[in-house]
Amino acid sequence: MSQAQAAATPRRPIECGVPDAKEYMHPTLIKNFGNWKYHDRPRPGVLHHVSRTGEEVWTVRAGTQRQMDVYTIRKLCDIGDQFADGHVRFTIRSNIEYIVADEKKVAPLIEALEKAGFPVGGTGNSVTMVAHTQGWLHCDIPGTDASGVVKSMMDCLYEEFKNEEMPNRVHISTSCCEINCGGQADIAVIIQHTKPPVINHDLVANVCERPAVVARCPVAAIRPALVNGKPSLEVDEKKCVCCGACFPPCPPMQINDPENSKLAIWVGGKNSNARSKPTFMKMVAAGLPNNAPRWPEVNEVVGRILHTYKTDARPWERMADWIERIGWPRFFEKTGLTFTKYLIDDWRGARANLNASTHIRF
Amino acid sequence: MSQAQAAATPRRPIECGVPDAKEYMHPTLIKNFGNWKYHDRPRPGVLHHVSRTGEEVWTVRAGTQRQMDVYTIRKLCDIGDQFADGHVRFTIRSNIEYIVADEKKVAPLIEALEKAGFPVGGTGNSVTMVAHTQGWLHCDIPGTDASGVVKSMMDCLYEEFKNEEMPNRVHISTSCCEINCGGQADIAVIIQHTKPPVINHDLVANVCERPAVVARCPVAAIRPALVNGKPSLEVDEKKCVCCGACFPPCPPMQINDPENSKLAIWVGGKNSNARSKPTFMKMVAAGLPNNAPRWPEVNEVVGRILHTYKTDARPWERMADWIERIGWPRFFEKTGLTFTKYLIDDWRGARANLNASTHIRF
Amino acid sequence: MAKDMHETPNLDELETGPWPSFVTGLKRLAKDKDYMVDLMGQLETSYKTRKGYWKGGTVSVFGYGGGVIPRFTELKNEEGNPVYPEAAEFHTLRIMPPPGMHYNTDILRKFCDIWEKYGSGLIALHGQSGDIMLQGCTTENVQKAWDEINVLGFDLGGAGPAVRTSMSCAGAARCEQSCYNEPEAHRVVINNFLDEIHRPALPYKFKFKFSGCPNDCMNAIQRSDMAVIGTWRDNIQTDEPLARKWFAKHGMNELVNDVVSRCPTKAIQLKEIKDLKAGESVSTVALNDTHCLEIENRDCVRCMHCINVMTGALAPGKDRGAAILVGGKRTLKVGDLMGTVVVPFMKLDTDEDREKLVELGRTILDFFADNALEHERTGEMIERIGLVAFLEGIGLDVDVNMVSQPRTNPYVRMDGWDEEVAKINAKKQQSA
Amino acid sequence: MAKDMHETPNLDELETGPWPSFVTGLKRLAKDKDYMVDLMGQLETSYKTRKGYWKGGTVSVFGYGGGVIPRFTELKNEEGNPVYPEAAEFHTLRIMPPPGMHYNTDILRKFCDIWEKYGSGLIALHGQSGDIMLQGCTTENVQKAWDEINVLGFDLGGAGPAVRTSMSCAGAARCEQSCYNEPEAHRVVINNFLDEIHRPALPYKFKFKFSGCPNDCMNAIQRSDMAVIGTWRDNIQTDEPLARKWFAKHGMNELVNDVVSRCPTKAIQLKEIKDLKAGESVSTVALNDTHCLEIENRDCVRCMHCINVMTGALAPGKDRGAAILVGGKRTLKVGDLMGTVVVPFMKLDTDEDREKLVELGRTILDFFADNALEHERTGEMIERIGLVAFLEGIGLDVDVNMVSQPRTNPYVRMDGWDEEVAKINAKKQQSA
Ligand code: SRM
Ligand code: SRM
Ligand code: SRM
Ligand code: SRM
Ligand code: SF4
Ligand code: SF4
Ligand code: SF4
Ligand code: SF4
Ligand code: SF4
Ligand code: SF4
Ligand code: SF4
Ligand code: SF4
Repeated sequence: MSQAQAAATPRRPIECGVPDAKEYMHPTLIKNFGNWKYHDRPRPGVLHHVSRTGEEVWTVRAGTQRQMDVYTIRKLCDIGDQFADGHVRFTIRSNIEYIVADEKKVAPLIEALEKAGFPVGGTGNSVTMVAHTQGWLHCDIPGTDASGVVKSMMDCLYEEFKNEEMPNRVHISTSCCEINCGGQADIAVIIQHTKPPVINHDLVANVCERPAVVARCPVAAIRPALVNGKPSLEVDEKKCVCCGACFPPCPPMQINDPENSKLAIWVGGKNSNARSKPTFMKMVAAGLPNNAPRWPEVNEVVGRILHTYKTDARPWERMADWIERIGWPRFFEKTGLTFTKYLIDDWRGARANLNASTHIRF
Repeated sequence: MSQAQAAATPRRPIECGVPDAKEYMHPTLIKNFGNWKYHDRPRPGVLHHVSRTGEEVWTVRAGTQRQMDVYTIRKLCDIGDQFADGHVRFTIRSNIEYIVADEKKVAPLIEALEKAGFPVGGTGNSVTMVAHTQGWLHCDIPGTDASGVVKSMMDCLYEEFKNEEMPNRVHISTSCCEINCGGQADIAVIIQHTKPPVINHDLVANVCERPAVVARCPVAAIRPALVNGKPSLEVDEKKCVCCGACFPPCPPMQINDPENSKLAIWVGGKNSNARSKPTFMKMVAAGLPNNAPRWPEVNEVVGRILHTYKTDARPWERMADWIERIGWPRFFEKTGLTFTKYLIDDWRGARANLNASTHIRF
Repeated sequence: MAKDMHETPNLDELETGPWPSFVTGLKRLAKDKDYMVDLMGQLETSYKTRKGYWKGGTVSVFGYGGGVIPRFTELKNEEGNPVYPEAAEFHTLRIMPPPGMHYNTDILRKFCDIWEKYGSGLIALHGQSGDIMLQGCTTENVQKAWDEINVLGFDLGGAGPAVRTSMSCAGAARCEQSCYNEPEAHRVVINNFLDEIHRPALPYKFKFKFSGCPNDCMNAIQRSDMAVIGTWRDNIQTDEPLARKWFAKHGMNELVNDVVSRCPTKAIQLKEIKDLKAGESVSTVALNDTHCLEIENRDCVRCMHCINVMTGALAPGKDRGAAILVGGKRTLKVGDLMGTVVVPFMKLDTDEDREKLVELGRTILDFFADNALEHERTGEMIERIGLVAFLEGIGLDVDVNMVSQPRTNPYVRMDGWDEEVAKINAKKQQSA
Repeated sequence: MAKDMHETPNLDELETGPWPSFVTGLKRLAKDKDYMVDLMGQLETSYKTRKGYWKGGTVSVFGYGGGVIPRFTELKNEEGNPVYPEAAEFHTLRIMPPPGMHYNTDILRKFCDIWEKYGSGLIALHGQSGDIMLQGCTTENVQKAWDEINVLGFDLGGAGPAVRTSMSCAGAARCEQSCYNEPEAHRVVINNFLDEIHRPALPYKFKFKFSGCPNDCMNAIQRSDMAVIGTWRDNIQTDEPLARKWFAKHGMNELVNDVVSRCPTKAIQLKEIKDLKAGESVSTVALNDTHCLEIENRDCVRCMHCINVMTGALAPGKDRGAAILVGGKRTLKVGDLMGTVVVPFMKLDTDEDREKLVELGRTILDFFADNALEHERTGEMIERIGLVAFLEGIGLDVDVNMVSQPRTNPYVRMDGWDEEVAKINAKKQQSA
C-alpha cells in the first residue's frame, strides 16, 4: 500500500479510456477522413496527400529526441501555433508531424523547425528515427542506455534522415537488454550478455519467487539450492545461454556486466507484407563493446551495413529483400562481417534455418 | 541360432561387397563414360544421349511390375539378347532400360517390348512408375498391399506413362504403412491409421521390450502397466495419434484394422533442387477406404489431382511449383478437395506452417 | 532552487552532434529542479560504471492496479543512503494517447504544465507501446499529477499482466491505403477492456494493435497478441489519369523492374491493350495508348507493393475490412513469434461490425485468461495447444488461408475426417 | 508338383488391365511350386481380411548378422498349424546391386536359375534401398542360395541397425549432368563399410546415397543419412551451336517463360549481344545474331534448371565435385528430415579424393555410433545436439552455405566470439 494511495482524500478515477482522436485532429483531416486518394513526396520530410474532393494536406515530419523536456515540447508547440494551425501528431518512431492545408506554409515551417534544431526528414526511403527504449535512464534491467545509443546513432545517420537516398525505407531499433522492446527492424542493435548471472545468494530468498524464476529459464538451467544455509538458486553454467530472463523476476541474479554485456547486430526484420511475407531479423555481428557514451564500434558496423545496402540493393528492396536476392554468403562477403558458429541456429525449429538443399553459392 | 547357420559345412562368406559396375555396363557407356554432351527424347520412353566424341546411345525405358517371377525376367533377358546387345539397367523406379548404340535397333526393340506386354514410356514429363513397397506380400507390419495398389494405379495411369503430356515429370509413391518406405513424391498414397492400437496383453510381456516400445511413441502415450496380473503396456488413447510406431517393436499392439486403417493422399514432395529447394509433401485428403483389390476411391482422387495439375500447371512446374504459384486455397478449390482442421499442422515446428502474414487469397 | 550540477563528462559528449540532444533537455530541467540535478548524477554514474541503478516496487493510483512504473534508486553509499537523494524515486505514469497520436498544442501544453508542477518535466512521446510516458515523479506526487491529467480526459495505460495500451496508424485520417476506421476501432476496442487494463489479472500481458492495411505501419503482426490489419476482398481499384501520369514520369523500365517483377505471385502483368483479358476478377488500367496493367485479383495476395509504388493509380478495393492475426510477441523465453491468421476477413464499417470485433477480442481474452500458463503469451499458448484447439476454443471455423501449407507429418488423430468434411460441405451449401 | 490352386477371386482381378501383372507372375510360378500355391492362398486371405500375416524372426547366413529378412506365417488354424503350410516361411535375401543397376542378361539369368532352384522364383528389381530382393525362401535354403550367389561376386545388403545398401544414379555412365564418378564413389565407400553392413551394431540404420548432380535422381537429400550430391564451383559451360539450335526450335517465349523467369535467383538474363557484360564470373552464349544469355555465376545456386531445359547448350562447369548433406530420413517418430549441407564442396576426381570421402563417412559413422541414442537417426541426433556440436565432433569448419539464414533468436552462449573471429580470419589469410 503506497503513500500515493494513502494520500489525502482519494479521488475515484474517471475511467475514460482513450479519447476520440477527432478532438485533436487537424480539421482538414477530419473533413477528408477516409477519403484520401493518393500522396507524393515533394521533398524529403514532406508528404503531400490529395483527397478525392481535391483538398490537399502537406505533412512536415521532423525528428525529436523522444525523451523531451517540457521546454522542447513547448518549443514544438510554438512552432505549431505559428506555422501549422496548432495541430501536430507523432509517429510510431517519435517523429513529430505538422499537417498544413496550405502549401505556402510548408517552407516557413521547415525553416522554423530546422532553425530550432529539429531535422526535417524521415520519410520514404530515408533512414528514419531509431525505435527508442529506456535503458539506464529509467528501466530496472538495462544492460546499456537507450537515449545515448539513439542519439549517437542519429548523429551518424543525420544526413540519411534528411535525405531519401536509400533503396527503400530503413527502420532501425535498439534495445538495452535481450528482451528487445524495440522490436523487429531492418537493423537492430541489441544487448547480448555473454556470461551467466552472478547470484547474490543472501538476497534470493527474500526477493525472488523461486519457482517462478525457475520457470522463466528457456533452457531449464536454474534449480533451487541451499547456499551457505540459505535457500537460493543455482545456475548450471554449461546450459545457461546468458539471456537474462531470470533477472527481472529475480534482481539478485545480476546479468549485467560492464565488460561482458556486449552488443549484437541483427538485420532483415520486416513487419510489412509488401512483396515478401514479414520476416524475423537475423544476428550477423556480436561481441561489440558497450562503449558509452558514443558506441563508436556499433556505429561503425551499422554504417558499414547501411553503406553496402545503399550501394548494392535495387529500388524498393528492403534490407530483407536485398539479402534474399544476393544470398547470405554475399552479404557477409560484401559487408566484411564474419560468419561464425554462433550464428548457426540451434534453438527449437533450428532445422528450418539450415540449408536443406544443394542451393549453394560459390 | 537358426537352422541355416547350423546347416552342413559352413562356408565363410566372401565379403566382396559391391561389384564394379563396368563389369556389366554396355560397352558404349564405358567408352564414353563421363563424356556425354547432351540428350534429347526422340519419343516418349526413348532417351538419346550424344557423347563429346559424337558417339550416341538410345535408351529405351519400359515399365515392369517390379515383383517379377523368373519367367518375366528371362523374357526381358531374351528381348535384351535379341534386340539390345544383351545389356540392361534398372531405374530407381523399377523401370528397365535397354541401351543400344544403333538407332535402327530402337523401333524393333520397342515393338518387342510392347508385344511382350511391357509399356514403353516413363521418361520426361510423363507419369512414371510408382515407387513400390512391400505390403501384405512380404512385410510384417503392412496396413495394405503395395503390389496391388501399384498395379491398379498404373492401370489407370497407363496412357500417362506412355505419353509425355504432363507439365513436368510426375513421381508417385505409395506406402503400406505410415512409415512410408516409398518416400517423398509429387503424389503419395499412404496408410493413415485412425484408431489406437488394440493390445493383446497376454503376449506383451514375452514379445516386447517394454522400455524400447515406450521410447518409440512420438507423443509419449505409452506407459508400462500391470494388466490382469501380467506386466503389459497401456496406451493413453487421448494422446495417441495412431501412427503405428509401436507396432513393429511390439506386434501385440495391433494397429492395423480392416475398417479404420484408411488411406491418405499427399502432394508436393520434391527432392530435386531444380528451381525451388526440395520440399516435403503435404497431406491433402484422407479417410479413403482400404478398398482392395483395386482401391477405386484412391485412384479417383489421384486422377483428379493429376488432371487438375495437367490442365492448370505451366511447363516445367512440378506439382510443388504449381501449388506454390496458385496457392493452397486455389489448389483445394480447383481439385474439389476439402480442407479440414486435420490438415492444420500441430506437430513440432507447426508455427512455420501457419500463415504469419496477411498474404491472403480471396 | 540551487543545487550545483554534478560533473557529467560522459553525458556532456551527448550534447555534441546535430541530432536533438536529450542531455541538453535534462540540463535545462536541472536548472530549476534539484530533482533533475541528481537524476543526471545517477545517469552519469551509469555511463561510468555501465550499470543500471533502478529497481521496481509498488506504486499505484487510487482505484487502479497498474499504469505506473515505479522506480527507486539502488545507488546507495556505505550508510545505505541514496547517493543522489533528490532523485531516489523516479516513477513513470503511462498515459494512453489518442488513436493516431493526434494532438493540438493546447493539450500538449497542459501536459507540460502538470508535469512541470508535479514531475520531472521529462516526457517521452511516445513509448514503444504508444503511451505518453510522464517520466520521473515521486511517490507522493503520483496521485496529484494523475488527478489533474485524468480530468483532461486522459486515462492511465497498461502495465504488468494486463491488457496494454494500444496504437493505431495515421490511417483513414491521412492515408489513402486505409481499409477501415482505425481510430474508431482502436477507441472502441480499448475502451471495452478498461477493467483489464487498470486491474492486471491476466496470465501475462495482452496487446491489441491496429494497422489500416498490410503495410502494417504499427508492426501489429509482430508486436501484438491480437493484430487488426486492414485488407480488402474485391478487385484492386484503378485510376487511369494517375496511371498515365505515373508511367509518363517513371517509364517502362521502372514499371517492369519496380512493379511487375516484384509482385510476389505474378498477379500483375504488363499487357498490350489489344490482348487485355476481361473477367470479373480482373483489374486493368491503361498506362498509355498501347500498354496497360492487368491484375488477376484471384492471384493477388494483397501485399500492397504495386499499390505502394503507384499510389492512387492503384488502390485497395471497395469491399474493405480487416484480417485478424493472433500470437505476435517479442523474443522472451521462446524466441520471436509472429501473429498468424485466425480471421482472414471481417467487415469493420459499422458500429455493429466493431461490436463483433470487441466480442472476438473478449472471447480470445477470456480463453487466454482461462488457458494460458503464468507468464505465457497468446502465441506461446497456441504453440502449446495447437491452433485447432485454439480455434475450437474460441469458436472459429478453420480456413485454408490460416496456413502457409498443410501439415507435412502424419501425426494427427483423424477418425473424425468424414464428419468434418460433411459439416463443411453442409455449411458451404447453406452459404451458397 | 501338383497342389491345386486356391480360389483367388481378389487377386484374379489384378490380372486385368494393361500394366504388367505380378499376379500372373505368381500364378506362373505356382504352376511348378506348391510353395507359391500356398503363398497365393495367404495373400488372397490378406486381400479378403485386409490384414497382413507375416512376422519376423531371426534367420541369417553363416558369418553375417544381417541381410536376410525373415518371414514366418501367422495365419494358423485352431490347432495352431499354418493354414498354408507350404509357405509358412518366406524369407528375403537382400543382395547389393552394381552401382547404377547395370546388368548383362547372363548375370540376371544366373540369379533366376539360383532362385528358381532354392527360392520362390520371385525377385524384386529393386527394393527402395536398391537391393536385389530375392523374395521367398525357406530357412533351410537361405544358406544354400547364398552360397551360390556369393560366388557370382555379389554380397548381401544391409538390414537392421547397420549401414544399408546404397544406390547411385546412371550418372557418368549415361548422363551429361554427372559431376563426379558416381559408380566408383559408391563402390569404394560401401566396400569400406562392409563390416558395418554385415554385422549390425549401430544405434540405428545409416544410409549413403550418390546422385551425380543437384537433380538428385536418387532422392539422396531426403532418403539418406549421408548424401553425396554432385555440383560444381566454376562457371556454367556453354555451347553456342546447341544454344542456337535450341532457340531456333523453341523461340523467345519459351526461353523467357521456361528458362529465364524460372531461375530461382535471377542469375540468368536475356541480353542483347551489344550490352553483354564481361567478367570472370559471367557465362554468356549467343542464341542468334542479336540475343544471348548471360549468367552471373556468383548468383547461381547450381539448381540445374536452366541446364536441364537447355541440355548441352548449358552445362555444369569444369571444376566439378560434390556437396555432402547429412541427416535425411523418412517420417518415423519425428517427422521427415532433409539432409542439410555439412560440406559445400569437395573434389571427387582421384582415388585420394575418394579416400577423403571414405574418411569423412568413417568419422561421421563413428560419431553417430558413439553419440546417437538407440533407434535415433543421424538427423534426429543432429537436431538434438545442434549442428555446431556435430560439426565440432567430426572436425569440420562452419560455412555460411550450411544455413538458409543465421539464427533469429539470441539463445546462444557466445563469449568465444572474438576468438572465433580471430581464428577464422587467420585461416582466411593462410588460404589467401
Ligand atoms: C507515420 C507512419 C504511421 C504512423 O501513424 O506513425 C507511417 C506512415 C506511412 N507509411 Fe509506414 N508509417 C510508419 C511506420 C511504418 C512501419 C513501422 C515502423 O517504422 O517501425 C512500417 C513497417 C516496417 C517494417 O516492415 O518493418 C511501415 C511500412 C510501410 C510501408 C511498407 C514498406 C515496405 O516496402 O516494406 C509503406 C509502403 C511504402 O513505403 O510506400 C508505408 C507507407 C506509409 C505511407 C506512405 C502511407 C501513406 O500513404 O500515408 C505513410 C507515409 C510514410 C512515409 O514516411 O513516406 N509504410 N511504416 C509511421 C512513420 C514512422 C516514422 O516516423 O518513420
Ligand atoms: C534413370 C533415372 C536415374 C537412375 O539411375 O535410375 C533418371 C534419369 C534421368 N533423370 Fe532423373 N532419373 C531418375 C529418377 C529421378 C528422381 C527420383 C525418383 O524418380 O524418385 C528424381 C527426383 C524427383 C523429385 O524431385 O522428387 C529425378 C529428378 C530429375 C530432374 C529434376 C526434375 C525437376 O524439374 O524437378 C531432372 C531434370 C529434368 O527433368 O530435365 C532429371 C533428369 C534426368 C535425366 C534427363 C538426366 C540425363 O540427362 O540423363 C535422365 C533421363 C530422365 C528421363 O526420364 O527423361 N531427373 N529423377 C531415374 C529414372 C526413374 C524412372 O524410372 O522414372
Ligand atoms: C517503456 C517501454 C520501452 C520504451 O522505452 O518505449 C518498455 C519497457 C519495458 N518493458 Fe517492454 N517496453 C515497451 C514496449 C514493449 C514492446 C513494443 C510494443 O509494445 O509494441 C515490446 C515487444 C512486443 C511484445 O509485447 O512482445 C516489449 C516487450 C517486452 C517484454 C517481452 C515480452 C515477450 O513476451 O517477449 C518484456 C518482459 C516481460 O514482459 O516480462 C518487457 C518488459 C519491459 C519492462 C517492464 C522491463 C521489466 O520487465 O521490468 C520495461 C520497463 C521499462 C521502464 O522502466 O519503463 N517488454 N515491450 C515500452 C512501453 C512504453 C509504453 O507503454 O508505451
Ligand atoms: C523392402 C523395403 C520396401 C520395398 O519394398 O522396397 C523396405 C521395407 C521395410 N522397411 Fe523400409 N524398406 C525399404 C526402403 C526404405 C526407404 C527408402 C530408401 O532406403 O531410400 C526408407 C526411407 C528412407 C529412410 O531410411 O528414412 C525406409 C524407411 C523405413 C523406416 C523409417 C525410418 C525412419 O527413420 O523414418 C522403417 C522403420 C524402422 O526402421 O524402424 C523401415 C522399416 C522397414 C521394414 C523392415 C519394416 C519393419 O520395421 O519391420 C520393412 C521390411 C519389409 C520386408 O518385409 O521386406 N523402413 N525404408 C525397402 C528396402 C528394400 C531394399 O533393401 O532395397
Ligand atoms: S529493452 Fe530491456 S532494458 Fe530496454 S526498456 Fe525494454 S526491458 Fe528495459
Ligand atoms: S540467464 Fe537465461 S539461460 Fe541463464 S539462467 Fe538465467 S534465464 Fe536461464
Ligand atoms: S511402407 Fe511400411 S508396410 Fe510398406 S514395406 Fe515399408 S515398412 Fe513395410
Ligand atoms: S500408435 Fe503411435 S501414438 Fe499411438 S501409442 Fe503407438 S506409437 Fe504412440
Ligand atoms: S498501415 Fe496502411 S493505412 Fe495505416 S498508415 Fe500505414 S499505409 Fe496507411
Ligand atoms: S498487391 Fe497484389 S498484385 Fe499488387 S504486388 Fe501485391 S500481390 Fe501483386
Ligand atoms: S542425378 Fe544428375 S547426374 Fe545423376 S542421373 Fe540424375 S541428372 Fe544425371
Ligand atoms: S542453374 Fe543457376 S543460373 Fe541456372 S536456373 Fe539454376 S540458379 Fe539459375
